[in-house]
Amino acid sequence: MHGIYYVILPLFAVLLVLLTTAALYMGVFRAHRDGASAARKALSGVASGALACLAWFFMYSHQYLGW
Amino acid sequence: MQHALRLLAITLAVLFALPGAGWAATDPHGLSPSADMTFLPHLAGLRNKTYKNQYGQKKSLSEAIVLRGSEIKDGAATVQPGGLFYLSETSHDARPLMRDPFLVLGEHACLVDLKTAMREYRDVALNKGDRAPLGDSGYRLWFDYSTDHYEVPYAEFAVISPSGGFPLEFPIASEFPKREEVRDIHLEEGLNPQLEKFYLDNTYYFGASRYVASKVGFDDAEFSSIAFPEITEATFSLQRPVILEVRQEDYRFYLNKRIYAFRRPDGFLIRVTNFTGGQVLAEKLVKPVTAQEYKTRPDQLDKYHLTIPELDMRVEIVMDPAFLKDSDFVPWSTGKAHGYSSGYFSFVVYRDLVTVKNGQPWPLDKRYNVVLEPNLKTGMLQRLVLENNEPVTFDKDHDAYAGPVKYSDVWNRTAFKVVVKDLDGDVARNIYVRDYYGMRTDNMVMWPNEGKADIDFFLGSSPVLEPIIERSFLTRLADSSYGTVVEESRFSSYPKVISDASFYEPDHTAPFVPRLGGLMRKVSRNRNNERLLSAEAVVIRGSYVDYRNGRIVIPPAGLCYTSRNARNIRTLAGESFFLLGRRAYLTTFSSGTFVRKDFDLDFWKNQPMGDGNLMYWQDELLGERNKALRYTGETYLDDRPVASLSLMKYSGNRWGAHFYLAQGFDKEKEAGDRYFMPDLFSEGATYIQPEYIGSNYVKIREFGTPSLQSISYTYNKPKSLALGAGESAGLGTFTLRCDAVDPQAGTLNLALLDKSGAVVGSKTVGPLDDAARRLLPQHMETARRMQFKVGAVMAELDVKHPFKDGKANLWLYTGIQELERDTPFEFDPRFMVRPDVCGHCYQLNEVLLDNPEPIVLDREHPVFEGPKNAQGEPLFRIVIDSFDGEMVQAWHIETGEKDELQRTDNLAFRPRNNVDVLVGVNGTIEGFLRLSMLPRLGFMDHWRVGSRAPHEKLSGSVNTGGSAHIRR
Amino acid sequence: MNTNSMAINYDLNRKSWFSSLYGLREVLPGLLAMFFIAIFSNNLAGVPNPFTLENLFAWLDGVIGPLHHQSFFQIMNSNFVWNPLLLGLILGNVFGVPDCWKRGLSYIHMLMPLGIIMLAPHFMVGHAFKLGAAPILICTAFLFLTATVTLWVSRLLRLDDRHGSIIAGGLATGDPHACAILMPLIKAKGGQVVHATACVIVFGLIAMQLLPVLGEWVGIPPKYLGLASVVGVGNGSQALYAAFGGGYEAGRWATWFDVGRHVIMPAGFLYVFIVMFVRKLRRRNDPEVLATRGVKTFPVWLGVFVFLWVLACLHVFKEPAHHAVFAMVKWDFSLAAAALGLSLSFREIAGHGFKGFAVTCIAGLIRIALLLAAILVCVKTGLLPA
Amino acid sequence: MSRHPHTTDEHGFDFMANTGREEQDRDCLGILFALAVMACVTVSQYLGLL
Repeated sequence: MHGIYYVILPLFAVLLVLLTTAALYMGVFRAHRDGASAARKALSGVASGALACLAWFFMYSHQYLGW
Repeated sequence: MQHALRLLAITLAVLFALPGAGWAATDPHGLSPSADMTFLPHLAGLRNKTYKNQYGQKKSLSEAIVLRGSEIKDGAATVQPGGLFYLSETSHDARPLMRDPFLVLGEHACLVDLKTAMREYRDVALNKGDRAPLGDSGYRLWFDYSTDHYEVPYAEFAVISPSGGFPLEFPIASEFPKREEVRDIHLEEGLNPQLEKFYLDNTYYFGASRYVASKVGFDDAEFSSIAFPEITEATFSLQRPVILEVRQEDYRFYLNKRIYAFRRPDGFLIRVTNFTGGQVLAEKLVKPVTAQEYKTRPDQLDKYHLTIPELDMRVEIVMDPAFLKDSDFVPWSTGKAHGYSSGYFSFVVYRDLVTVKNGQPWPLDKRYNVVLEPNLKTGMLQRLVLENNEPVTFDKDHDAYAGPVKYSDVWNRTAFKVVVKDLDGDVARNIYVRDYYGMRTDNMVMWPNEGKADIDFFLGSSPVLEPIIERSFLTRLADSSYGTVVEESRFSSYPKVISDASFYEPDHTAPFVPRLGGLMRKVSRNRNNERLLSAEAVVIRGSYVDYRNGRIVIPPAGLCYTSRNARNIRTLAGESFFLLGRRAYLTTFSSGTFVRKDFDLDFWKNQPMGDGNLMYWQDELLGERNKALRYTGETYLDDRPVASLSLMKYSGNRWGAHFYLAQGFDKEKEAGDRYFMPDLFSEGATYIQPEYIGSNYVKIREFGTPSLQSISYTYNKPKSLALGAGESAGLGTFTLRCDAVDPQAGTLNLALLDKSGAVVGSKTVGPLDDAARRLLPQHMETARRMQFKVGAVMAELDVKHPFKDGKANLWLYTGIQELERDTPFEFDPRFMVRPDVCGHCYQLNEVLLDNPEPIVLDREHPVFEGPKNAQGEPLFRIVIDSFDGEMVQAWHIETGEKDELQRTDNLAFRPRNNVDVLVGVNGTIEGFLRLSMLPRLGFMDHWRVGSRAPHEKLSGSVNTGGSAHIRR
Repeated sequence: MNTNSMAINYDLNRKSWFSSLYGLREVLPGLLAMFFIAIFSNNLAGVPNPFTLENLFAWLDGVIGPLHHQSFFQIMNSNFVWNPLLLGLILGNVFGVPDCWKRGLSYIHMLMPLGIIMLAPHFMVGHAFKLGAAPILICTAFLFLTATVTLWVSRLLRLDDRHGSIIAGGLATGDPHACAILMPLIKAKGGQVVHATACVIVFGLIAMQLLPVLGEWVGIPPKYLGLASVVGVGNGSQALYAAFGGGYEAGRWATWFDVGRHVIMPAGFLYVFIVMFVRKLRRRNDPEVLATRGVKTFPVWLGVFVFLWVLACLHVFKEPAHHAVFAMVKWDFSLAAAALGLSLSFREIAGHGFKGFAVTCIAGLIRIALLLAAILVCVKTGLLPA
Repeated sequence: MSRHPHTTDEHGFDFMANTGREEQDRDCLGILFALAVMACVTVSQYLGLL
């Protein structure tokens, strides 16, 4: 592992979390619809973000810690 | 051709196995599987991992399944009790109070408790080659080989555990000056004359073990005592412990219980109660655990824990290291944990406790017995073995045998299943093992059409394989049934570049070519009719692809020609070796003792790059290009540092075993020390008197080791001649005249006359009396007295049968040439001469020729010629056939000329980023192969089936593939 | 609205090239679908997800045990194209494809040329030189021969020429990837591509059993049985299966000769495309001629691919960059194959019938016969040194 | 062509249809991205970042 990987891998982790957040936000909470209330949108955003972080936390720690 | 080679390999393997043929039906403990057993490095259910303990110390864990001593007869295969076993091993050891990780049938467990004792066997006698059982313990004592100094015997032994593993072979003798006498040596710094005494003790101390020899002969030996540790009981916790911060004078909830801690002057009173605190379940005064090792002593251990078996809990109190730094509980690890940042105490509560007893059945499966093997140095657990306690038979109706039942979080199930199918008369054609994931190995019969005459195998990459196959690994690696094994190397933007390859070993993935026409390997006999195996080899080390400039570079000392005999090469016995394909006879040698005083030796922990990439500036050189001393490993025995030092030869091999040194132990039992290690090292003529042994460096008061300055040799076979007083004979262009012979005094007077009759030189050869015989043949001064050398000719007294009928028996040498250390080779000044010495005895050990300047190979210069002989013919040529600037795609080495050109297979059959290679077999090559045995054997299987090797090398504790990680 | 009016709509709203990316809101659902199918199919660089189809297959491989030392799903050609395609196919057929995904899924048309261009550094012709002249010649000759024979047989059996071309590409290069690569060039339908891939794989299964037997029967030495497997079976693990069927020696040499087949793969699909393109130009008004129908001029991106292939052969892309680019190719094809899998129904694939398979078998068998004959002649005449 | 259930959405947009100006734009973008990625990777390598 050299140079550029130290930049790419964290960026990639951010991308994975964002994509998962988006998928949960739209696919599970369905908060992207126009009809959804602002509160619902905000709560769903936080919840999906948290879930995405949790999921990838376990994936990454499985990978790097070898649980 | 392929079949012939295969047959040859099998025959060799069988021959190798012959001494053990009688063992098949006997107790298999401490014995190896058959020499042709199958080794497969990988099965998913066998884990190979590195975990850390609570102090951040890394432990490499590995598992294996082994079957040994099997027999096939009339369509049925039988395995004796102890023949089929599962083995889990940790690097170094696992001890209580450390949360040391351990694998138990695939589960990550912690060792929490041990009960230990000592075993002693008195008056053990055995013959050379024997593996004598020590009582019914399953241990064996192995007499490997014997040799001599001044014709007095010394020998190598090993104590073999039931699994077949042993930590090292130790040299021992009964008739030489003892270790302590080294203290009387006082030499000047620099080159000194040869030591007359040869130091080798009759007692070998190895931490908790002690072996005392009473008589060591050439063919038999007796030990008055063999003492080593034993583990009677071990307790594992199959879960991660629960960690709760201690609240003084208060409690913490642990599930449905409370754990109280009350401060007392000498620890904490721990009280475990029910949920409400109304009922006291257990109570004990417990001292906090820290890293001091004496706490694991049997008389101390009990003070550090509260164990309640009926509640399945064990409570310890630890002082937290700084934020559990370096533990498996946090992903980042930045330093070595030993410091504690604060006084926080935590309960460590272990649950899912399993206690197993040595020699007793495994709790989940009565068909298997538990064997607990200690580290013979520390007495702590190194291996857990589960072996069958009843004979196992495979036949038409029983083609599978289940392994022990494993503990599991999901369901306790069989850990593996050995399947033997297609038993056909005296061979099996299909053997495989299925693990608890349901995944199976490839067929372990490599040539199913021919079948296999036993069902022995070793499955898994455990370092214990190395001692187990000690006697057959060379045959295995030299097996050419699959062609020349070439491991692909990965391209690297940052290739390992070194400016000088002295003291380096070749890349661990360097291809090994056991045979190449033109490189000699032959047996000869000396005057005493002893068998001598002489062999030549070629080694390339430290080479790399300089991809920025599109070239291949072999650094100085990178291209080595080496010639060696199976033991050191002695004068006065007409011993010969090969030099560039021709037999050369050793005539004289000049060597001395190189001494260094008052120097510091850094531990290799301090690696400047921080990436495990060792820099060799921590080597301490002992004489110019003679030997290098390294501090390669450090352990503690009851918190006293034990240094393991390595003496490296110029070729990159280690001389002998590690030297273990520690200070301050008392060998008297009354002192209460569990361990003893000597604070002096002596083996033959190499000795160390340390001033201070620390965990970080060793300060050495005096170190001495032999150094060889030059040798002389001749290609002409010496002639024998009996010469009486007044007689003369031709010697080259001269005339040799004998003036007087005195058999009583053991002397004779010789004179050398040239053509004109003028005396060119004269000498009184001898005296060959008892005093001289006590120092022959190794002592240089004494040996020289038996020789009369003038220029290129020499006459030598036959020291075995010096006089007969008033005549002296002489050996005449002509055409003598000199090889002086660090001078250009006579016939090819592109190469330098580096004769290497035996560290025991000052004799010639190895002749090396290497390049003082880097060798560059590229598109314009794809060929390099090796060292040339007197006729100007190179011994071999390095030929790069295809190189794309980054990876070598095809290259080979060839010998001979047009009509009889011999060439190796393509040594980059899979692309490689270096041209390191091992060609031929001699001691040097064997040493290199031994260092990379496990990854090499592991890769052979990938090669066999055409698969790619895994990206990450297995983390066996001995060899991990990259040579930088290996302790040498 | 039909597709034509959609195209007009696009032209009306178009501002620049980037208009084909649409808006983020429109494409995000489809992109997410492709992304998740991709990361649950393959172990992709930078994604630590252990729950992938690839890993599931690896476990099943362990349970089944090696067949001639090769794992079952490798023989079945499970790879970074096939896995997401399979997963997409299953998802699309079981749950259907929501309309909101479809804008995003259309990125497949951008990803295909992108991936193909990035494949270029993978084919370093120079790496084959180590094999020597005769094996290179055999690999090259049989590449073009197989493609020609397949096209000819498919015309004989009146197979849809798009389908025939895809089979020709896959069979000639010995790699089902080539089927997917040819898809945008030939303008083949997804069903045809998947069907052709299946044909090539299934024929590979037959050939890998047949070849060692035939090889031994005609007396080809093990070393060249390796060459015969690589050229006659192709398909990575299937070739190794065939070679190891003949013994370790043959198996080892198969890994050696494989580079010869590998580096000239682009020539295979370029050849098929050019033949079909020229044929279309000659017979502009023939309704039978469907292959490359939508391709008006020689595609620019193919030109870029050829240009980069030349650069690769001149060794511009050095070793670590080549690895990194290939990691990106895996990403790219995983995404594209996910979209392709979603676009197909099982009926569509099966609809292409048995004729395609017959074409594959006939062409493949002709190739094996000619190949064994050629190798035998070369060995006898000493062109291939023993 | 009739509406294909897997590939055509309610507005008649068929994601597997690829013709005309749209196709050219997609091809261009593909080329652009491919070249960008490869240039980036290759430059990283030459700068010693990889």
